[in-house]
Amino acid sequence: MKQFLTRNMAKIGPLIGLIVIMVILGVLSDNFFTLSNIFNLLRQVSVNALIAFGMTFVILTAGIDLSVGSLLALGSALTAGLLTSGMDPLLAVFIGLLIGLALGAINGIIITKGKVAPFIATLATMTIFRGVTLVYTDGKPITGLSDSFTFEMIGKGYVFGIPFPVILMLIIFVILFFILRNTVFGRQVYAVGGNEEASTLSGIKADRVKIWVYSLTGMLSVLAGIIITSRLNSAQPTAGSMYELDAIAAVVIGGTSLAGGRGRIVGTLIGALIIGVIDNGLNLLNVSSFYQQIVKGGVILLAVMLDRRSK
Amino acid sequence: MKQFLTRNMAKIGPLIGLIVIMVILGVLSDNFFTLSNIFNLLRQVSVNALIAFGMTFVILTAGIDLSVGSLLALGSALTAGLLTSGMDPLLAVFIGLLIGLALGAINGIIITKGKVAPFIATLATMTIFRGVTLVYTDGKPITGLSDSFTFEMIGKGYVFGIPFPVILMLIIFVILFFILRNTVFGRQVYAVGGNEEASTLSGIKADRVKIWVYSLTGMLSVLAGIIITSRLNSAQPTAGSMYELDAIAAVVIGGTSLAGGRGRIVGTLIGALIIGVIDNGLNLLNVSSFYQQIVKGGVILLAVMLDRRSK
Amino acid sequence: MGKITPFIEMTNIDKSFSGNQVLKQVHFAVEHGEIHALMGENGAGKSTLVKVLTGIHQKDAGVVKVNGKETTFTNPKEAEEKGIIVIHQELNIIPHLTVSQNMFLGKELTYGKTGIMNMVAMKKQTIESLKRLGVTNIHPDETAGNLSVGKQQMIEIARALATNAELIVMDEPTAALTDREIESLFKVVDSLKKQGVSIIYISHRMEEIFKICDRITILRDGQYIGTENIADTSFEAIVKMMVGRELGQRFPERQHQIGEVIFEVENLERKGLFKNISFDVKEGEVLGVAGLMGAGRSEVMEVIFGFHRKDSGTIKLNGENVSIKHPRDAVKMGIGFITEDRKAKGLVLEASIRENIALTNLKTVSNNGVISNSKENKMVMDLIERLQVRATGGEQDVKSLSGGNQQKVVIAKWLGIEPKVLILDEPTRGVDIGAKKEIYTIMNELTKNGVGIIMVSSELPEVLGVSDRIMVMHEGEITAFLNRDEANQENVMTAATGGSKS
Amino acid sequence: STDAPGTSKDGEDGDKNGKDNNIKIGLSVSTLNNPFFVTLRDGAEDSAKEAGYEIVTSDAQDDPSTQLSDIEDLIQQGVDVLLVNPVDSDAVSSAIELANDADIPVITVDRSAEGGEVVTHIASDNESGGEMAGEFIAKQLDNKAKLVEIEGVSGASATRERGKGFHNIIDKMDDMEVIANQSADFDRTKGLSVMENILQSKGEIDAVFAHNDEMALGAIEALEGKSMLDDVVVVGFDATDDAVSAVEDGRMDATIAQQPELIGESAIEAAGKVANGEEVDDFIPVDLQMVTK
Ligand SMILES: Nc1ncnc2c1ncn2[C@@H]1O[C@H](COP(=O)(O)OP(=O)(O)OP(=O)(O)O)[C@@H](O)[C@H]1O
Ligand SMILES: Nc1ncnc2c1ncn2[C@@H]1O[C@H](COP(=O)(O)OP(=O)(O)OP(=O)(O)O)[C@@H](O)[C@H]1O
Ligand SMILES: [Mg+2]
Ligand SMILES: [Mg+2]
Repeated sequence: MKQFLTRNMAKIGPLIGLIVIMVILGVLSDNFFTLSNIFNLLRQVSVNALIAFGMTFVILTAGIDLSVGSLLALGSALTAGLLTSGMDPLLAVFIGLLIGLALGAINGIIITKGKVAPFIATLATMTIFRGVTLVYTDGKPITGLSDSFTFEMIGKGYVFGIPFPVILMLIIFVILFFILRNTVFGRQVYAVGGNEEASTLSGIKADRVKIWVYSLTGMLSVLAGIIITSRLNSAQPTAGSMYELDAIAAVVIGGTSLAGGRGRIVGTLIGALIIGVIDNGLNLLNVSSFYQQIVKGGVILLAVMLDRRSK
Repeated sequence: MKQFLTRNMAKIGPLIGLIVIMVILGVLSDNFFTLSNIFNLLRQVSVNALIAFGMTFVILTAGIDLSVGSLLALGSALTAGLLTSGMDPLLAVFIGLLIGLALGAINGIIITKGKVAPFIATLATMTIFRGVTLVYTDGKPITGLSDSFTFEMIGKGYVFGIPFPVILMLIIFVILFFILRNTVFGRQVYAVGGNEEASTLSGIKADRVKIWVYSLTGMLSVLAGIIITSRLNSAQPTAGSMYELDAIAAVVIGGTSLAGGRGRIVGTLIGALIIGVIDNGLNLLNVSSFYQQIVKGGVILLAVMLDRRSK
Repeated sequence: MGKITPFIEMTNIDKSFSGNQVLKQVHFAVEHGEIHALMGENGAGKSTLVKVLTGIHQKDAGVVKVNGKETTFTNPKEAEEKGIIVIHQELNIIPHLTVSQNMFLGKELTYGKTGIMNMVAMKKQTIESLKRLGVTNIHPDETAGNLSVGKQQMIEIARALATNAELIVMDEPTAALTDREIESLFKVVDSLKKQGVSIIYISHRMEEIFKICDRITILRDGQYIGTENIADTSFEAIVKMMVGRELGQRFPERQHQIGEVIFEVENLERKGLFKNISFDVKEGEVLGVAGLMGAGRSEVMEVIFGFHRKDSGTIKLNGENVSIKHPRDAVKMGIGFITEDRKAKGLVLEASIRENIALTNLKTVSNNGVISNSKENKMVMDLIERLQVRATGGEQDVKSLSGGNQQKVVIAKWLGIEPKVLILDEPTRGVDIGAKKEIYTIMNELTKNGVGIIMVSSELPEVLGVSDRIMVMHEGEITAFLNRDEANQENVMTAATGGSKS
Repeated sequence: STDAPGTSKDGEDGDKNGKDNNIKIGLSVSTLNNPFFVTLRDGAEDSAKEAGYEIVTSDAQDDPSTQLSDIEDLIQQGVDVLLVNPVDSDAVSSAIELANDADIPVITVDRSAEGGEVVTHIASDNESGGEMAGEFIAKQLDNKAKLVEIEGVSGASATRERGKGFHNIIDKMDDMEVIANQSADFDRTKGLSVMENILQSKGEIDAVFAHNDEMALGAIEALEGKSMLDDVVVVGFDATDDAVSAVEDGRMDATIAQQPELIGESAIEAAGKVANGEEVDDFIPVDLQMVTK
């Protein structure tokens, strides 16, 4: 019984943090708990959440991916390039996602076959992807994309009054939640992160699992990038810089261990919400941007420390 | 004999990388191997090297410090504040270094006593330190520092024709090399990173070792910041952003394992030189800055992979 | 022993970990110059008691007296200053440091109080300390992590002996050693005793207890059961105190038919580690593999299983050549491998029993890549029951299990694949006597069903008691095959130390 | 022309008609992560090519100490003239002094330097650009408005200078009230989300001034999403291609053109003159332009 309690405490730790922050913001700002702000907030969160979902898989295998932001920029720029060339938007998006998959796979291959530590491998590809993006775009935004309803829908659309990116995020969340919890692949992700040698000796191809995990993250990053592109109706060469930090923070605040093998994607969703709520709340309260950084750092620390306590 | 060879191969791996890069650059650019460019290069390297020296200690304990850049900015701003208030430059620098020590200790305490993973703890303090810097400087550079010879010396001076920052870097290198190799503290750093539990059982106070290591890094970062401040004769609130990445890259290129417990500070010096040489060389060759990022990322990957091979 | 006050006296010790009481009113006393055995099943609380004594854990209640004076250590360093030193059960080697660096960790020799180390002196003393243990083949500059577990253990022992200890606690020091090292260890223990040093000796190996100990204290489920003079007690009596019932014969009755050859290895070689390895295993047979530490037995098994690359050689299953490039290939063919290092290579410690068992059986418990909870639970619960794993259920983390039960989980995960060939590397290392017998019983059941078993073991009585045939290795080569009836302690040892092929 | 090693190209086809086309120009740009400076560089590179000059560019990535290193590297390459687009006016002084020591003439571009000797300064001034934005908004809304200011990277000089100019005007007027000022790091995506969040809490907004066009374009998306774009005056800064077409489409009301291409061209022209020993004015203004429909 006691064990049951402590176990579930650990699970709801981040949730309590989120609720506390939301209540505080609700008290401080009348506008916080309006339906329109909640949707607005969720739409903003969706970008970081999608990247952080992928990052959860990566971190569960005891890896890390610093390249997500540059990968996002490169993927979006290439997708935008396809769109301006007049390609059918759905096809362009599909190819864009495949490009994301391939770029992620490059990360995975460097890490597994090249035996480079994930931190340094993705640090290098972060620089490389950004460079390629700048070369491809010549440092300028790509505009004049499709006016097609389909493409506008992705970032700006609503379904039953709910922003489309939010729906996208939730659908993908459910799929990934299911994968991690109920599939062989999900089990392998946890096992490889928990003990790579033992997993290999149990007949799991750890390298393959890792390559998939980075590929997934690449694809989700580009999806996030396409949402941004659709919302801005342009692809920015500088898009996504520093996104890796928010994504990693979401994962860790959500209780996933950087050492791998332990964590849950629900936590990541909550972690992304915590970060999104802080950003949104500080804007609503018109806190000076200098102080915003202090508050944000402080809240992240607090959230993580509270979570540690409750374990 | 064979063991001896492989052992020393591993040690000279990065050095070979450095030599290869230097030879290539020497062939491609007439200006590369001039004495004045070498000193110029070394002076540029000194800032990253000093930070990376501290980072080596941190990484040897299996930690990481993402806050070095912000810490550098905060420490330099506070030192500049002291200077503008008319304090004796030497005293101001001394107090600045102590401030760096204290800020680093804060990192160490959050990590050890707060039981927060180094990555996330220093990610948070990175944001917080930057915020505090902006608040303190009101987002403006601090100028009108000391005209004293002493303070100018630190960044701009020469001794026997050698730039003072280079001399500073070498002296500190020798001291830290000795500490890591020949002192009990150095041994404890390796031990804590190699196996924290076993170290604790051997009576090593792992927490104390870690706090010292982050403090050292804090102090060295501020020293690097003071060099920049002296060279620019002003302290910038945005100074040092992204410096953590170059410092970590230098350490890892130098063969120190991110998992802790293994590595050498000579490697870090070589790693910092490799990065500096790439930056300098690409500038000399007038490679477009977009391509520079691609080349730099590629060379880092290559250096790390070559090093893995030679082991 | 002549003094009246014992060196160590612990009374009414209580200790709980997050509500789970591990020590209940335990008494324990050690005289000067005695060798005192501490025994009990896995999880009985032996290591915890020692950790309470040396200040790694703080007791909840009770009194600890050292030389008659009440004392509480708050960290192991304090205990060391009072002459109490521990050789811990889990290896405490820092893998990337060298042998001499490990030897002097936490007590580096310095030039005065400078904090600057005298490395020459440390290396010299390292060589001397190792020599005292009869070890001459370990260089002080070697990286400790590259040494075999046995050598690492010798370093730890040497490290403890190098201090001027009055009491040395040895928590299963011989689990990773083979007979020759154990011999030299016992010689040293003997001379220490003559110098008046006390020793607390923890082991699951009954022979050792009778050979060197003066007295024995037994714990069961964290409770103090009793203290006896070794001279006045017997094997059976101790076992009964430990497990609370008669255990019967040590090795269960074998009743099985040996059939056709199912698994063959021919001329297997991995350069620098082993060569000319040829052997076969028949259905229902247990092939024991004996040898000294570092003989290369584990390496052979890991290569067979596809964990490392082979340089040459063929492997046949049911008479057909098979190619095993990755453990996955081996698993698919029905070959199971229980590694010698269960914590590093056998288990995902942070995961539950269920997840660990499922790991080798993901295909069986899933449909189209989706795991069926009912299939998984059924399989896991069946195996837990079959192996009598003592746990609160399938959801308990394996980390919190005692060594013996962890080992059963490793075995369970391989029984799930219904193996045709099962390789067991040191299957009973650190496992208590009751659990050992249970493991032998499982092996019996498997062979009865026609499974071929390869068992690597460094415990001679076990090799002799369980195997149908014994293969002996020495420095990467096979030196002998002995049948059950012709094998004895002597000829196995001769072959293991490089004696001629019989 | 300098004593730095490696300059060996003098001679031969040199002094024809007293004009030396064999000129090597160094250009240190503050950042190329911003289309404005990319355009500036393009302008400079194109006109250098036309004139037959050799040009070497480096990107300081908005870091003053990187800029110092860049300039050191340029000096090593023996450039004849140094064009510096400072990351920071104060911090650049040491770099300029280094060039002075090496007898390389220095021209500052777009942002001035506080120290060192500079032959000429070519710019349109950020601060007066900010003032123009303030004046434009005030005029559009009859000196009475609720304003949102979207700031650039905290602590960056463009943020300070543009903000300062804007406030020079706004703070004097009683009915012009800045109801929210938030940083969006010069980034379009952040401009979007920051504006969205501001819109959640402030219902009534009359005008938005963003410290660059990227953020302004992001803010426009946010306003459009709320169907408020027609009622709000949006002013950006830089006149990037995107912004200019947004102004043409009537989505943006104005942007301050610093004419980066022209700045680049003028810089090369001046550099050519300086290298040939001709006199140049010590300030070459490039007009700011208010781009409106
Ligand atoms: N740090 C800890 N936290 C929680 N439980 C613990 C801890 N250390 C030990 N235990 C539990 O205490 C009990 C006794 O463990 P201990 O290690 O003392 O057993 P042992 O007698 O040494 O067994 P073995 O023969 O397997 O070494 C076990 O149930 C174990 O799971
Ligand atoms: N990771 C490693 N790095 C270097 N050498 C190793 C490593 N693992 C094993 N060895 C060496 O390979 C040889 C064979 O070791 P192996 O573990 O296979 O022997 P073993 O007969 O199983 O002995 P043990 O009883 O110690 O396990 C030994 O000399 C050992 O030191
Ligand atoms: Mg134990
Ligand atoms: Mg072995």
